[in-house]
Amino acid sequence: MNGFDKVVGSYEEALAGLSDGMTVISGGFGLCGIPEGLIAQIRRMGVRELTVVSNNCGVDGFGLGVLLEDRQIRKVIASYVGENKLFEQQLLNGDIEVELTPQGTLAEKIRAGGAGIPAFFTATGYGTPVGEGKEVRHFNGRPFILEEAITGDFAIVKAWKADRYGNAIYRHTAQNFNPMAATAGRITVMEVEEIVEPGELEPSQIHTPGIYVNRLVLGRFEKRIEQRTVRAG
Amino acid sequence: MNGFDKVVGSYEEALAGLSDGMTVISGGFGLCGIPEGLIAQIRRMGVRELTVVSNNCGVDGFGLGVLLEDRQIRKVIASYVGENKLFEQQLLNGDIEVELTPQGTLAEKIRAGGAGIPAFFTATGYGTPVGEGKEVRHFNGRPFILEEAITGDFAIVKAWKADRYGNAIYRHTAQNFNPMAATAGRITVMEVEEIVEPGELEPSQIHTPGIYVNRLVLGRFEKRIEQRTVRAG
Amino acid sequence: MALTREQMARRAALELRDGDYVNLGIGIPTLVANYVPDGIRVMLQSENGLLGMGPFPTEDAVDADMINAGKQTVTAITGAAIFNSAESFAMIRGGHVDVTILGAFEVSVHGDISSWMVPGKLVKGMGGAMDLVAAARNILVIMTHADKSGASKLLDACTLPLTGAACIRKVLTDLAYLEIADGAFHLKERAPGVSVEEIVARTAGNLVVPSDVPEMRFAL
Amino acid sequence: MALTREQMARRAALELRDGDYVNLGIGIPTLVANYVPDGIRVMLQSENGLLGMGPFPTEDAVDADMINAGKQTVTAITGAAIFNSAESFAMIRGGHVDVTILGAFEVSVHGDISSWMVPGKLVKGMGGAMDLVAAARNILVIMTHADKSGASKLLDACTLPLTGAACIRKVLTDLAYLEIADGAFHLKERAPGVSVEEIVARTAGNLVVPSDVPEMRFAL
Repeated sequence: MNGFDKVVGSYEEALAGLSDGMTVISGGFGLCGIPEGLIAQIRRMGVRELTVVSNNCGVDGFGLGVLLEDRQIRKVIASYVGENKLFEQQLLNGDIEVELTPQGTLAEKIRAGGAGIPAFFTATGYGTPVGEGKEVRHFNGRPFILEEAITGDFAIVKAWKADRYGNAIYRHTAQNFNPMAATAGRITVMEVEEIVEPGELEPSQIHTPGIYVNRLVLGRFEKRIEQRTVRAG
Repeated sequence: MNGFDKVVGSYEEALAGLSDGMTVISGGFGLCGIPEGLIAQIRRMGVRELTVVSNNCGVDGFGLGVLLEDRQIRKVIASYVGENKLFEQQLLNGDIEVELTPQGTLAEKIRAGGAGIPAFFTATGYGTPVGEGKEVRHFNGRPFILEEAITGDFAIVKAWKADRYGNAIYRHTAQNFNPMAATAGRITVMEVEEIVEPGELEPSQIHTPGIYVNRLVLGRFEKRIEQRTVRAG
Repeated sequence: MALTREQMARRAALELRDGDYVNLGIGIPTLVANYVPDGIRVMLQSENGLLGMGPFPTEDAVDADMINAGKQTVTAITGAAIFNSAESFAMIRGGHVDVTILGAFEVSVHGDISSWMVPGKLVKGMGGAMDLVAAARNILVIMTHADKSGASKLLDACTLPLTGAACIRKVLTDLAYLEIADGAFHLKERAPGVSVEEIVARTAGNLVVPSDVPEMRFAL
Repeated sequence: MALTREQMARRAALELRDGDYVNLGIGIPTLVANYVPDGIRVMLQSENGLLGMGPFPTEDAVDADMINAGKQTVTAITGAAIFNSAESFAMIRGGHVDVTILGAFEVSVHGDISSWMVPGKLVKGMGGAMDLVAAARNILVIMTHADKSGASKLLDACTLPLTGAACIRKVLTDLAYLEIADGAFHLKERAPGVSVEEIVARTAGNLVVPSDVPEMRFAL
């Protein structure tokens, strides 16, 4: 192969270099489209004092929630952290710090991090606790607050299919935060359900161009469902 | 049909309401992926004093260049305006004003306009004529300048296929500025090579969701080539 | 009589116009989708990246990769579009969603809204609520007129931390439909059988009562 | 002897590493693609939205919808990706492109570059050049050492309006390969047959000359 072949043979290789105190950006929304195997590998590695950037922090015993069990996370930047008793307990004990960020601002901060935009103005959060201490500026007579970009030492991402160059597509709403996370890691690691050969994905239909992906690993996924809601057949 | 059917029957309907002095954002790069028919309609309408936001301004007699012939454009915001003698002449005569904007900054300003981001910082243009008079701020020790969003009264966009709801896909590099332009018009008008029924486009593969599109018209395209370069077969 | 949840949803649905793109919050707002009037079609936006949300799936169609912002399994309608979270909030923040309907703890005469944080209780997060209220041009808040202890939720100033400032113009409660303008709630409709006096008594914030307050209707 | 355009392209190609994503400007930089050393693969980014640019098409494969940033008809390699202009410049601005090679009118000892505007001449625009120089971590400027009148293009300060400030670290001219650091050009290699004295004479900006300046090589 060649220098563009991003495939690595194991989760160990995929996360080599991740160490204590690093910032990890994770794709996923709730338990949908989360990099299950990479999270499990972080647990196995035992790295600690992590800052985790993710819309949510998993549930008890699944997703990012598993990193709470051995207290590997020092700080979480998220928009919503319910659904997790261990998290609540560590938060109340002061063992973990949480920086709540509006969901759209979080998505945009990660996009900005990947896109070389150090900061942007948004109306979201003005006049609320989120806006406290942030610069306010008016444009067209309306107040906006300044929000800064987020980047990570690692980004962990889950896609559906990727070719060996790391060009990837996501399935349904499992896309969510994954494409932004992929752009914002100093090292971006992607796990996928299927690795295909270059050329199998239509170039204009690629969600994440391979330039953002450093390591690609074939994963296996449980795909747990958080709220199974059905209607009568 | 229903309130989501964006199809109109003619170019006249497509651009109804466009009037003197308005700002029009156009998709396209060079002559690739330009809304040929909508531009021709603007010429037929004879509206004047337009501000045109587009990466380029066409060539003599084609693309946005045709709007120069009857002096319909007062100002152009673009990254590159070569290839056009009439433009040069009107610029030298002071008949037209040009605001040169770096290509990436232009793309981001239009995206920001559509995304409700009034302004953002970028390193592009710092220390150059583009940065003059703009606020400079340092992040991580590096200087950046503040750039403001662009929105238009109208956006004119060319896509490949769209369904009746306005969900659209672009073909090859004819994508370029079109998806951003589509988000930034108070009224966004799209012309396409083919109109399909809802459901024919795969939901996760849609480039421009229909929410951005107000009017959709079936177009015909010459697709002139600016630099025909070939290799021996 | 105070409105039932279903009546509130039914009244709220009358705010929808054919062709509206709509974001519905959890709780009563979600029910609004069940009462869209005949001849009106709306398209539901779910902020995790789905435009054209459909009903829950049948058992055999459940797909872990297909959820809504409430993390429930859902379907997509024919003609839906799916995209990433930055695009989804670009759509919201940029004002492209026509109507947002969501719940609240408190609303003030200035259009401030509190809906995410009760000091002393564990704070789970604002999710997408702050983005939605900061961006939508047309927001309808649905909530009970008073809290469980009977205290009014329509106030001169919110007592809880805000979700957004000066962004709410319309409030539907179990007692009334009100519009917010010029630092006051303007009573526009009352629930059937509910007197103006009762609404006045239960509204803590500055309330403007016109000479005629019609009873609420539930159909166009 | 001053280098030919082909020699300059050949020398520049030695800066490329296997797996590099590369943006090539028009002119000599474009030629670099023809001299990528054996065993090295690079992927070309074209800022109009193409990652994995291939050669020009054969006559029967010409497609108006498939062009590069120079507006030339091109092809895409197997494994290419195509995207919009905002994404393309997110990629560039975010520092994801490994190497940028472009031309210039002037370069200064501080790494400033002028490449887009000559006062008195009609200004056509900067295109994507300002974004590229502001963003790339690794930029190689290729230009002649002197302009047509013989005036040095390597200066203590640029005289023309800048394309970017303090962003250039490497310059290849027809006479030499130089690196920029600490407010000086550092002479690293000289073109075959060109003396250090000639380079010194033709370099207006502060130049640091080490005791040994090897002749340029054109293969690894």
